[in-house]
Amino acid sequence: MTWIWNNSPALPVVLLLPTAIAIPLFALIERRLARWLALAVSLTTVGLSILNLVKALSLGPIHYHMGGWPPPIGIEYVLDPLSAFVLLVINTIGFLVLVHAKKVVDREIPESGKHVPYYAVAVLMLCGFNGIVVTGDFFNLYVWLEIASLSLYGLIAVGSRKAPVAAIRYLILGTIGACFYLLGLGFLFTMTGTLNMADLKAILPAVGHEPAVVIGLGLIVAGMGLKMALFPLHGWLPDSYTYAPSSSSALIAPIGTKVGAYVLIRVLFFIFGTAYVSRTIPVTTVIGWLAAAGILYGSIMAMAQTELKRMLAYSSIAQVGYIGLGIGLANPLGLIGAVLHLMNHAAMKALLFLVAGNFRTILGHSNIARLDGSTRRRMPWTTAAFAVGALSMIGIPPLAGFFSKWYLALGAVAKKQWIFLAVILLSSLLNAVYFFRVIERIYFARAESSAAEPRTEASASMLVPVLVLAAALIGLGVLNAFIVKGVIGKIVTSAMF
Amino acid sequence: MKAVNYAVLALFGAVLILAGLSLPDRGDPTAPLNRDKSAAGTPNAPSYYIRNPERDAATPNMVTVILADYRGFDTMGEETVILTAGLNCFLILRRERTKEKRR
Amino acid sequence: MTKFLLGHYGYWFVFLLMTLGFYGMVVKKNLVKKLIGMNIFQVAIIMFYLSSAGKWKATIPIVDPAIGTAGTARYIDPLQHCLMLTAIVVGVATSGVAYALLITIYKRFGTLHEDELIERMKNDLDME
Amino acid sequence: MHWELEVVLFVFLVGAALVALESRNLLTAVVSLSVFSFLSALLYAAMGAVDVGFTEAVVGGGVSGILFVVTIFRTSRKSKD
Amino acid sequence: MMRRDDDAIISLVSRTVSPFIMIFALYVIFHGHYSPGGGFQGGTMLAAALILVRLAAGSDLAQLQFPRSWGTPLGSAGVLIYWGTGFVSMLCGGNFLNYAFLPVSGPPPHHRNLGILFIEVGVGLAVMGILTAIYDDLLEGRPHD
Repeated sequence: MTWIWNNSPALPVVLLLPTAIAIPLFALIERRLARWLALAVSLTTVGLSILNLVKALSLGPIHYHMGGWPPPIGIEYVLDPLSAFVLLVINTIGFLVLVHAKKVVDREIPESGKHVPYYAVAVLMLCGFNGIVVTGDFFNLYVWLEIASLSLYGLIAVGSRKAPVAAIRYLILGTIGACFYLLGLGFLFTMTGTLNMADLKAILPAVGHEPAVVIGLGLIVAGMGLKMALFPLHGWLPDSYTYAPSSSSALIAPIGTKVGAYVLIRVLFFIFGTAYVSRTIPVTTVIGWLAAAGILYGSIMAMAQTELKRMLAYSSIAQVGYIGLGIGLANPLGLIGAVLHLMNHAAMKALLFLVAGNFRTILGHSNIARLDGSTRRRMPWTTAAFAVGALSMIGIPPLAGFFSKWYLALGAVAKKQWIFLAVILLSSLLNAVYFFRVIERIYFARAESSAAEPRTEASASMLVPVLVLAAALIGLGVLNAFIVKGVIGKIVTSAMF
Repeated sequence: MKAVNYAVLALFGAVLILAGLSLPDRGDPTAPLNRDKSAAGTPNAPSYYIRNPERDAATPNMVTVILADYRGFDTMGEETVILTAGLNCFLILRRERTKEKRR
Repeated sequence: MTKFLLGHYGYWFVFLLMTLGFYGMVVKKNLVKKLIGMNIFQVAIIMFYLSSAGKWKATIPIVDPAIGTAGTARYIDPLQHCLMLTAIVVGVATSGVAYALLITIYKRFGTLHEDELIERMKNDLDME
Repeated sequence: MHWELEVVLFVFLVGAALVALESRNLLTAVVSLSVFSFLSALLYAAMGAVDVGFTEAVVGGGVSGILFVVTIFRTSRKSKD
Repeated sequence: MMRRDDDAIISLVSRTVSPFIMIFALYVIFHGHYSPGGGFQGGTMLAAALILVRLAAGSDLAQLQFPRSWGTPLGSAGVLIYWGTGFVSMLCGGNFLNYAFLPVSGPPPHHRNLGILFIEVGVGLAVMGILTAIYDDLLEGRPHD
């Protein structure tokens, strides 16, 4: 027990990696073991992240030295409230999606020989994201970022016929992003001589005025903007989400973009400090305006789509914009909004993409125009969960989505940014328009065939994660004050305001 | 569209040149990289790496020691990257051989 | 002036190569050309790190008993070398996945030119 | 570090990169990319990074080039730009 | 590759050179402590030697030397060696990858020296296996069959 307690910061990564290797090897014995291994390890990481969150909240930041070398010399893992919180969000969503994945993978990946490496790559992706979140070293972050991105390309590419094209476009843009990150890191490293985050933070005041440092920060922000699909850099997102298998989209949409947002928050508010990024050089202002433009663009484009998954993809651009907006406000309320929305959007988008996966598996399509009352009668639980998710996206009060928007709006008021406030309100309206279009078709459109169709609800493995997420949206909304005070409040106080 | 691309390219080049002007001279032993202590007074990692590999690991090749010991976790990540690439090629390209034979 | 030129000429060449690679990635329409640009970009970044690591009148980072390890000015910084070894591997891995994707795309659509690819994707009947 | 050697190699590198990017025949482009990698390996060695130079020579000039050529053979050899 | 003409000289030279490349690769891996080189370079050279035979003699004949199905398992084994070295030191009370806690005799620098050797071997295996596997995967499903 004490062994687990001592090594808990490193254990998620350390356990995920050999499982990814073991999956193909054990699958030689029994094919079905692959999925069970993936489930077991991701459940373990959920447990470990809960332990880590408790530890980080009660003991303060925990430093774990890899190889026993102290920070400027070796690599350290840092668990502070922010990283522990994001770790828990990522692992929980990953576990729920993996539970759901079985039927979707069976249906949407035709060659059965690919199921085993699919699970292995999915576990590797989780491993990469865990590494990004916990590491306290810039170069180590780059390595895990590459692992996660490479796995994402593969997960997208096994989808429909057009998926490889989307994947290679993502690969090229993603590599540009990674190269920007590495180049910006090179500038920072040449100016300061350290790769450790805490060390860099201590050295920055001495060299912060140099153009090379400013441009290094700009390049890192641009690279991470590409990874999180901030507005003008979102080109890869719609196609990737649409053509990927539904389980991949449900993994990427909630987790992939959020990690980019996490790195931005970490770099801007925890290393460079708010005063530097909002007054010395106006990085956050630029991010805020781009995010506002992205919210409007994503919402308007989402209204024009007829395919559920593509609509959700454009909606993702808008929702990532909310996080960007919270970063752009650069005040405590805005940061609360951004971190809260990071969690809420992860849950909402996972739920909606899983529902899209259910539609595809049971109905064989996810075209909005072909959904109607018979869909509701055939799949009552799935459609109910969809309604909960959609209402939460719009921001109906008791549901989780309302509260992050509420804090963002409060932040905009505190900063006297009336345009941002207007953007938040307007986009809620647009959200309502495009989600009510779907809800209207499901609940109020008359079925084309009046014959009573048998109820063909999705099987338990597909239904339970959806229902859990729907319940979580309600629960997160109700417990919102508790989460904000207990967890996010500590995150905000540890940021440099 | 083409004009936008070239504009991005020009912007990128200009930004790089601007940054390059303020970089320290190459090969200067007093550059921030090469000092014993950083501006904040913390020990500077490269000079530690030069001084101590023989004492710590009985190995004269500094790069090997950094690669495998001081920053060994990076290298494990690197191996994982290669493994990911291999599994991805497996996932994308490989077809099942047993099935083909049966056909 | 001479000191500045001698201390910075490497950076200008490296930035030129970087811009060339970036040009290949954003302007060229053929996917293979984009990958070539990507390779050049990555090599240029590696060169950037290595040029910042060098020291005049210093030797390679392997402990030489004749010099000893007291003076750090006699050895080139080993840290960047180690980082760049990792970066090279990452580059190879990325290219490997990209090659696999290229082959799949060519098998399905018969072209690697981006405009033609978009055209053929539009005409593709698979509506998913 | 010897700046005379480095300048010569840099000039060759820019030339190889231009050929790789502008050639219409993709095989030429890929071979030129291998040349680029090999020259850069020489440059790394000239900068004192022997380990990196070694790796780049083996990877960039060897295996990566072979994989790229295989890809070219499996796809098409002509390019429009 | 595509259509292949059997050329005696190419076949002879590649078959003769390949073992020497392998020997040199092993030297590079095991001598990485004292000279430039190490697991990654050596592993890539091993892969290059295997790919050379595949290029010259054809993929089907080269199966006799290194079967296609070995690539990924060997690569996984390499990564497992690396991870195992770290994990054993973790089990013996140190942090992950802290070779000073490896259960071998001698003073700590000696432990670290040995730990570095283990992981270099792991890296070499991993790189060799996986690069060869990538080459085989790229050639899988040739256009003419």
